Amino acid sequence: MGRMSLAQSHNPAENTGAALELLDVLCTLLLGAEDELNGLDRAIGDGDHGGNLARASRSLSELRPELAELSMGEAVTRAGRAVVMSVGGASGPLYGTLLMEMGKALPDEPGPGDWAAAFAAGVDGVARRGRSAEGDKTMLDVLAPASRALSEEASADLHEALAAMRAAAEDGFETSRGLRAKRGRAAYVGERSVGHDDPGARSALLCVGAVADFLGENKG
Amino acid sequence: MGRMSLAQSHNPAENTGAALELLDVLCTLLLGAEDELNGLDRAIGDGDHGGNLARASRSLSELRPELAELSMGEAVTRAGRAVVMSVGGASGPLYGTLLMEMGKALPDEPGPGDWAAAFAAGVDGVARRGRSAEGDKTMLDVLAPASRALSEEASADLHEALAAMRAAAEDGFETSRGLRAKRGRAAYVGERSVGHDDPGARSALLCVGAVADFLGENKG
Amino acid sequence: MRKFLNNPADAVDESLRGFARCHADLVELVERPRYVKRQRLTQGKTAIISGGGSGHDPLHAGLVGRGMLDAAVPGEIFSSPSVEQILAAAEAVGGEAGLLCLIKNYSGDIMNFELAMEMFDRPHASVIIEDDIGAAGGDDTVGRRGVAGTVVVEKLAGAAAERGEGLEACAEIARRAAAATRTIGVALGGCQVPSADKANLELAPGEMEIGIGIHGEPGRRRAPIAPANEIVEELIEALIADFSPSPDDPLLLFVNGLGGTPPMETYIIYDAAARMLAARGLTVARSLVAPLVTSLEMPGASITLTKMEDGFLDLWDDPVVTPGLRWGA
Amino acid sequence: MRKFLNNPADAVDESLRGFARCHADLVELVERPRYVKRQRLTQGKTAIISGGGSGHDPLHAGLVGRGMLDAAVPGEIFSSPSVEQILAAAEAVGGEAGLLCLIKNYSGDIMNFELAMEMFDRPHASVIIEDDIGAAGGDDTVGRRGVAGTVVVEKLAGAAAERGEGLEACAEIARRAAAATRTIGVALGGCQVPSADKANLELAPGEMEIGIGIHGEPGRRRAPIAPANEIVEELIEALIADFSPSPDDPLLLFVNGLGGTPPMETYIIYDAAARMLAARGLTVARSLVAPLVTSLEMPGASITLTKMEDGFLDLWDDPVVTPGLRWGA
Ligand SMILES: Nc1ncnc2c1ncn2[C@@H]1O[C@H](COP(=O)(O)OP(=O)(O)O)[C@@H](O)[C@H]1O
Ligand SMILES: Nc1ncnc2c1ncn2[C@@H]1O[C@H](COP(=O)(O)OP(=O)(O)O)[C@@H](O)[C@H]1O
Ligand SMILES: [Mg+2]
Ligand SMILES: [Mg+2]
Ligand SMILES: [Mg+2]
Ligand SMILES: [Mg+2]
Repeated sequence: MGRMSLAQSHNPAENTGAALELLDVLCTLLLGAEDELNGLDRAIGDGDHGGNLARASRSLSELRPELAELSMGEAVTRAGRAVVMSVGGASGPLYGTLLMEMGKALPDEPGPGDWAAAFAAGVDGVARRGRSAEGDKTMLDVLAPASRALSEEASADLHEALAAMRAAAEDGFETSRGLRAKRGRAAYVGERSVGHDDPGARSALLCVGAVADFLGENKG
Repeated sequence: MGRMSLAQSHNPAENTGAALELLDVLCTLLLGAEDELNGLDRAIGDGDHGGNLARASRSLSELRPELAELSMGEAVTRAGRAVVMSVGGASGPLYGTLLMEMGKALPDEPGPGDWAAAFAAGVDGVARRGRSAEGDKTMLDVLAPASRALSEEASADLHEALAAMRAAAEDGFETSRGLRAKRGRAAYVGERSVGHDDPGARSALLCVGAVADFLGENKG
Repeated sequence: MRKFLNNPADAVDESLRGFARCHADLVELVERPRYVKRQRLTQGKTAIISGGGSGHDPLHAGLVGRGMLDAAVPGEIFSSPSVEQILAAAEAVGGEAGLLCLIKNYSGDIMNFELAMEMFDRPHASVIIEDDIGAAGGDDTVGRRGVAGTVVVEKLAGAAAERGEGLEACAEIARRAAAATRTIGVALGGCQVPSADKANLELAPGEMEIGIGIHGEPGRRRAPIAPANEIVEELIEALIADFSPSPDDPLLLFVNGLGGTPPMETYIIYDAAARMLAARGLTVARSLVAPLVTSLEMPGASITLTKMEDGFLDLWDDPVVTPGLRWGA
Repeated sequence: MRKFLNNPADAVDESLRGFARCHADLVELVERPRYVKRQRLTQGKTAIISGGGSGHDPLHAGLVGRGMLDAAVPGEIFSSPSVEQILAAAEAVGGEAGLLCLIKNYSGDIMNFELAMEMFDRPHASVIIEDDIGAAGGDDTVGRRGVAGTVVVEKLAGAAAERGEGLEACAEIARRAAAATRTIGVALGGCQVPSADKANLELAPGEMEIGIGIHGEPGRRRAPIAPANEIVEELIEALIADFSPSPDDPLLLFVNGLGGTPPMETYIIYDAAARMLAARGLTVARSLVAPLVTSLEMPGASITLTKMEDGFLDLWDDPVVTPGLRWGA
């Protein structure tokens, strides 16, 4: 029996169960990407983006039992709060805000449209919190187009929607490479950031891809 | 009429007059060697030996009227005191001590033997003041052998004595080049001083040579 | 790397442990979550905290003590502290008299302080410090950076709090001090974050960056290193052009070393700056020359001017007893 | 040269002018001949002067003030002051109560102080400071150098003089303090005298010199830069081997920055040193971490230990109010 998609079940506990599985997938992914992300951040930042997300992953894993008791929205909010609390730097408040705002926007039994709307709310929260916009060479260069694509396709077939989201994230990542950083530590190195991959954009791409895989698999 | 040698006249005023001419010669020489001596000191010291001796020369020139009123011994002592007072660093107290000790040793009407003895007393003073010895790669590598040669030949012909003093100074200078500095700032650079000319040895050589020229000319 | 380090990831912790051990009479380090607070808190006093990335010592931990900060929250090197750290510090020192957060204008700092204050339930206020005119024109991004002027704001607000002023009065002093303060820096070389690949600023030997930020952010102009007088002339011109002090404004002149520049040079800069201000008819009423907001081992310096408005001179002269700044007591 | 300079020949004068202007409440600069003295002298007090080459700020001029020096005599960079300077300073501050000269063990300093004292006709005494064990074994030349331990001797003797002790008592304190003090340094790079061709010490990137002198004199060992703990272990071992402190000796632990090393790193060194001393059962009774005896912009640090004999702890704690060191008042 395949895993349930996050959007399919009308049983909250199952939803949360699947969400926790996705959480595990993301945590494992980010722990595995620690060196890669640190390497990208070493080039134009301070070399800790991988470490920061590894710290986030570890604190989320610790939180797993607690999350299992919560509704979907509460769990996502709670996860965001944990990230915010423990990570520091720039990515802590940003990824934390993404999750907290998503959690607040989620109804008890979210459908695909709800997820798309929640994602959009989360991305809005990131931009507000970061006083930043797409094109600043940050995680937003991936998150914003991905969220837009998901919203546009949310009423269509889930597979198509996920594929569009992934494609938009990849495009955004490629475009971002050529930009000069205007936010975060990479802005300190100015022109030298051009041609480098932004570590936050990369971690966002990894996460968007993993979510698409996970939901696509479960759906299929 | 040729100039009087410092050792020839029985008239103190004439002695002092000739000594002041020698002082002028030495001051002019050292002012002209400022860049060369700074250059040598830049390589293994702090680049100020030429400047220090230029400062000494200027303060001695200012002192000229006062010196003219003094006996030979008093004048040389007074000149040494002026060098000591104004120069600082290592060469100030050392060249100043050389002159002060020479002045103290000079009788009112010095003959060649008295000058040789005074030079020896001055060199002793330098070694005591500097807690240093020939072979430490300093001005003593020139002054000590020059003084020894002069003392040994002092009873012989003045020309020969002066030639011996100059040759000993030159030999000492050549030998010194290959040594490692054990005193003064050059000792800070340790092995790196080997192969370089010591600035104080160079200034001592210049002075010894000029004295030999001056006295030889006046004698001939 | 020309640094005394063990595991680079432990540098901040080890350094703070040494700092706290050395200054145990004045400060106390809490390690988890990490913050530094005064050894003795004054009940009923408006509390002041600041914080931000490490690597700028003595800012901020070295400025904790009587007459200045109640707590400091050090992040990793050049990286904001977490919300957890800020909240813990706030809860440790901020009582019903209220808490003032002094925040340098960097998005990480602002985000983390903002989030922490959203979770903090006692009276509080925040003031953003953005004194750096270095990148003027070239910076389309994040507004002015907060740099050495932070010390001035912390000193003046700290003195007000020590005198027993309330939260709003202290915040108002901090706001006015921040508004009256301008800084511009110059670097003769870069600095190296231990965990990063390269120096934060790539200057060829003999080059300088005018308008440098305290993390090596680009300034307004790169040029061959000029004589000190010319450099200082350019910095003083820029400061005066930016906020036009008048001969009636008593000025604070603060020359700050960036970490790799020794006192001999910062005093040469100070001497030139003081002469140039006097030549323009301006009045240097107070002076400070010290490396207080450093950028790791960066060779460089900054000049800060503050217009000392009503009451500022007295607040400045009030006693301060911290590991990094100490007078009058 | 990565320096803020105008004409290199003017560097010391310009810097001192800035220094004196900035600290006019504490010190006064006399320019010809050059020396720095306290703004207010205490009649009938034993006077203490020190001096030597410049480039080691705040030593010595920055240590003039209450509880420490009465005057300092700065030579050119790394070069002794002249007899005229020393004599002028001696005559300005040394009265019938007597004058104590604290002299670092360099031949230029010794010669010039010696000559000046031969010309000085009031009561006086001199103490030579030679605390540097760095070159142990390798130095067949001039004995131990005087380095960071000078601060300790100046502080303890200065406190004794401030308490009203006579010349001989102050000299005795200085002699005992000098005998009870050992220092060893390490450099991660060289420093450059403005008027010289090359750096004073030629280290390849990634190399360190253990036992470095404060003018870049060679030490005992050159090696690849090691982790801080290993370096500190070697320095602490060397110090302990040299003068065998016992658990009954309360120790002063003083970590001194050499100019180009920022506080983060000196506190890492301090933390390691304090841990290692504790692990050996030794007692750190007092601590000081600051760049007080620098070598221009040299990246490096030194560790000084003093056995705090009877009375030293109280003298150490006595107030000191100087531009470079300040506490207790
Ligand atoms: N103001 C901002 N808005 C959006 N994203 C930002 C902002 N500042 C930084 N980022 C993102 O955060 C990433 C860096 O995260 P991280 O290295 O964990 O934090 P820090 O920069 O504090 O070390 C950047 O690559 C960028 O994508
Ligand atoms: N202890 C000493 N004994 C003899 N000569 C010395 C001693 N120390 C230094 N010198 C001489 O002094 C010279 C340097 O003089 P100078 O550059 O004027 O002084 P400083 O070294 O203080 O800058 C050296 O080249 C050396 O010949
Ligand atoms: Mg980072
Ligand atoms: Mg010299
Ligand atoms: Mg970071
Ligand atoms: Mg010299």
